[in-house]
Amino acid sequence: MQRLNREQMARRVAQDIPEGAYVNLGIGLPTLVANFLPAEREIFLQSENGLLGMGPAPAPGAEDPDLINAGKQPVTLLPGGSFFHHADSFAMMRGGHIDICVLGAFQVSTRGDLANWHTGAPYAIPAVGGAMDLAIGAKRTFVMMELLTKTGESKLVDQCTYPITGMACVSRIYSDIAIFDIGPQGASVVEMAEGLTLDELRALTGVPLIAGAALQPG
Amino acid sequence: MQRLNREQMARRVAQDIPEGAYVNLGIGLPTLVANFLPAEREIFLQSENGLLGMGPAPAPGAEDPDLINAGKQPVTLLPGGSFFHHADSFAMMRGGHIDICVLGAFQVSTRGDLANWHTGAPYAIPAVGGAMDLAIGAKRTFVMMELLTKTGESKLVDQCTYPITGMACVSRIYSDIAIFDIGPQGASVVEMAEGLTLDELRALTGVPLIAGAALQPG
Amino acid sequence: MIDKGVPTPAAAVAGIFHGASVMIGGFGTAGMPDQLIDALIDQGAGDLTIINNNAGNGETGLAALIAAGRVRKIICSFPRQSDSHHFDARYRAGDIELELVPQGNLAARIHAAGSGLGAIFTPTGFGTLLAEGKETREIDGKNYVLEYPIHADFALIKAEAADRWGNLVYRKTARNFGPIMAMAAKCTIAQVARIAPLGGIDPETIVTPGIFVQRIVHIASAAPSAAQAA
Amino acid sequence: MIDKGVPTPAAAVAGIFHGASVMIGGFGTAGMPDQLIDALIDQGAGDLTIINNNAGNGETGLAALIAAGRVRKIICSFPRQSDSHHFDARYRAGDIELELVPQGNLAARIHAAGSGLGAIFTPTGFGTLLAEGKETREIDGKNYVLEYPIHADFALIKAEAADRWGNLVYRKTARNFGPIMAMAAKCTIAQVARIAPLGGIDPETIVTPGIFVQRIVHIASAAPSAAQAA
Repeated sequence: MQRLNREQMARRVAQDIPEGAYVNLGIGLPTLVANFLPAEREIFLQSENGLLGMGPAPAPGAEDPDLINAGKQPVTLLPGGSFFHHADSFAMMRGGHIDICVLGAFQVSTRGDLANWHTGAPYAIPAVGGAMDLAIGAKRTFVMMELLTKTGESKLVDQCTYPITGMACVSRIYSDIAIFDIGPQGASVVEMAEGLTLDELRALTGVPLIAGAALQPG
Repeated sequence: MQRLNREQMARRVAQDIPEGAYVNLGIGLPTLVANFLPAEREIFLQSENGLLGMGPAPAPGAEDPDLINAGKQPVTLLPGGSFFHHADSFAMMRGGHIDICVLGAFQVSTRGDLANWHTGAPYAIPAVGGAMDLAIGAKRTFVMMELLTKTGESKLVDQCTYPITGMACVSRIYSDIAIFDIGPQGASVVEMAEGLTLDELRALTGVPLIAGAALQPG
Repeated sequence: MIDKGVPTPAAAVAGIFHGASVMIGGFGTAGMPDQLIDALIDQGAGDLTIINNNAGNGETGLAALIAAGRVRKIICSFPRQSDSHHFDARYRAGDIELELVPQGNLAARIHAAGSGLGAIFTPTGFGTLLAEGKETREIDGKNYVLEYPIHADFALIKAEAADRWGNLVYRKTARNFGPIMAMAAKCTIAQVARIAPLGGIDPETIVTPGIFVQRIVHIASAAPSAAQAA
Repeated sequence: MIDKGVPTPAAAVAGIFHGASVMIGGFGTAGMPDQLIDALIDQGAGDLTIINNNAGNGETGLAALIAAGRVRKIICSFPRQSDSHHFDARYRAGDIELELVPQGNLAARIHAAGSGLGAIFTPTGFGTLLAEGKETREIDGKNYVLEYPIHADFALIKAEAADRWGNLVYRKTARNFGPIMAMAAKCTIAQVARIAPLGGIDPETIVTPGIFVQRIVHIASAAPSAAQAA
């Protein structure tokens, strides 16, 4: 089985983002997607701290402490970009104006519940940021994650055991091993790593999986 | 008895508007107040169609169809004025940021209910505009009106018979015959036309009236 | 390359369907997108629900749309004006349904729709005829009425300038309902007096980011200078 | 003549009382009004309820206010950061109460306060720990949580320029919570990098009209160019 590395996962997500899409890339792994958006497509990146039309990182020395993304990293603004306040920014999100939001996850359930904000550990100081707004606001929420934990447990689960971020909000999962669509029937497999069979994937995840259209014999 | 005419009423209201106040002047009689604001006081006029720092009417020929007040008359903007959209404008009002709103009225009750939007006549097409927002939004709502109808009935009443615009929202009434404060105890008389007695005023209005502090023998 | 510009008002209003809900910007005539309304009349869609502050003035714009019999229902704050005779006649004849909304609640409900809220408790209208039958609640000693968002299929608005991404700036009090209607409609169509190059509008001054705008059409004759000369 | 300018940060924070609720602008350090916070630390008010997106970074600003033991409660979305050790220590010791609010609900609740709404139904957080015990409702097939406005006695914000009427413009993403906190506080205090003459800010570009601002103080050292050089 040929797993995708982080860059390959980001490249794969980028492929599916069409020209003209309004997209919010979450902190961490999803931020990598920006590096692989095809230069010939105009795609609008939103950052929930108040900018639309976010450009790449500035050249060293050209950082501006007043021009940062949601991860508090210095960024740039493209011509045609705009600034706005936090209520307007989250109105974009909550009001369904963002086409695609890409988020990391601890767990996703087969009905699309997302857990990515809190491990639930008793000593942890909880912090949510914009995660809950991002999870439920966009027209489509993509999750990017490695399918298995370091100890081999599936992060695609029947029922999240971590506290959830949003209910039934994930529409697609991009992982290192497979891509899943989440719908009313549960999780269906869109693509799999080369050399993997659907039964092997079922064994890895331990959840019911539907064979997606592309996997069906023609 | 020496009744005030419309200009004298407007001048009297203007006297009570302090420097630095944010003020909305309703359509009709209240609009006159702007003509009598002392030039040495900086007072901020808001118009609910999206401007703050409204100036006087433009010179003939200098009208701009995109620069109008809530009564759809051409106006000007003072240096330091600003434009904003309707939600922000009514947030100023409903959020309690306007110090004084001056409105006309069909009737005001002694507990401060205001009726100024609808005669209730069955054939009338109702129209409310911003009246209900203005009535309840400002820190203080002043009413300007002639105290009696053309047929001699008091517009200061025990209970409004016209459909109300807002409940317990009027704090002061400026009329041609007297000025009233409205408080938890009801209507108290602040000033009266020269030559009028409190008992005569009670007879004119037919409602209980308290003698205000300025009317008390020293 | 994304260019939200369309060549004509007719192209701008394409797809507005029979029975659609249509927000129309403007307060009186300031900010009223006359050329888009004219194109909508020519286009022929009827049975429309219109959301506007008023119900048309005189013979043009929204008044003409009403006169043409295309409006089934109107949601507005101030229908009755000295020259609103087309609305008046159809309303008295029972041909048009009227939902009368206090102006600030109209703005707040449109804003709530654009912001994805399910409902809001607003103090305006409490205890009045316009709150009859509505849920109310006392919160921290003050009374509120529960009001629901107003969404629309389309918004027709007028702005001063746009770039090809649909970023908008407005002119003076013609701004009024434009920015919030743009947020609340599935498809927002703006007629603009000027097309700026991308990056030609200072990003600090953009009032409506392009995410809220789907189509723009350049109407040179809508320039305020022309209106002033008229 | 109205001039909302005050000469020093100390004068700007005068009157902030023991037990006050204080909104503090900024997202991380962008838009954080450092000099106003320093002045508040010097001024001595304690038992404060602070509303901010975060809970302080490093050793300055809000972190220093927390380290000085002045904060009783914090309402924020993202307290835990790599350098939030002052908050972490006091929170673990039980010295600070935390109300954790999703960032968009934080913005919407502040905006609701400034707009005079009594409560809002928001979809964010439904079905999560952060909605436990809260009223919920299904509206048009979607689930919402009832959230209440967040008001404050004072707001400390940072802007780029002001005129003597208190009109404000901001700089890039330092805008963040400034405009809505200005609306939601009884007394809004802005530190600005530049004072413009009255009329010197284009009225079309004013982000926060002066009605929402009570005091301004000029902090030359807060200019972004200086910050960049630091």
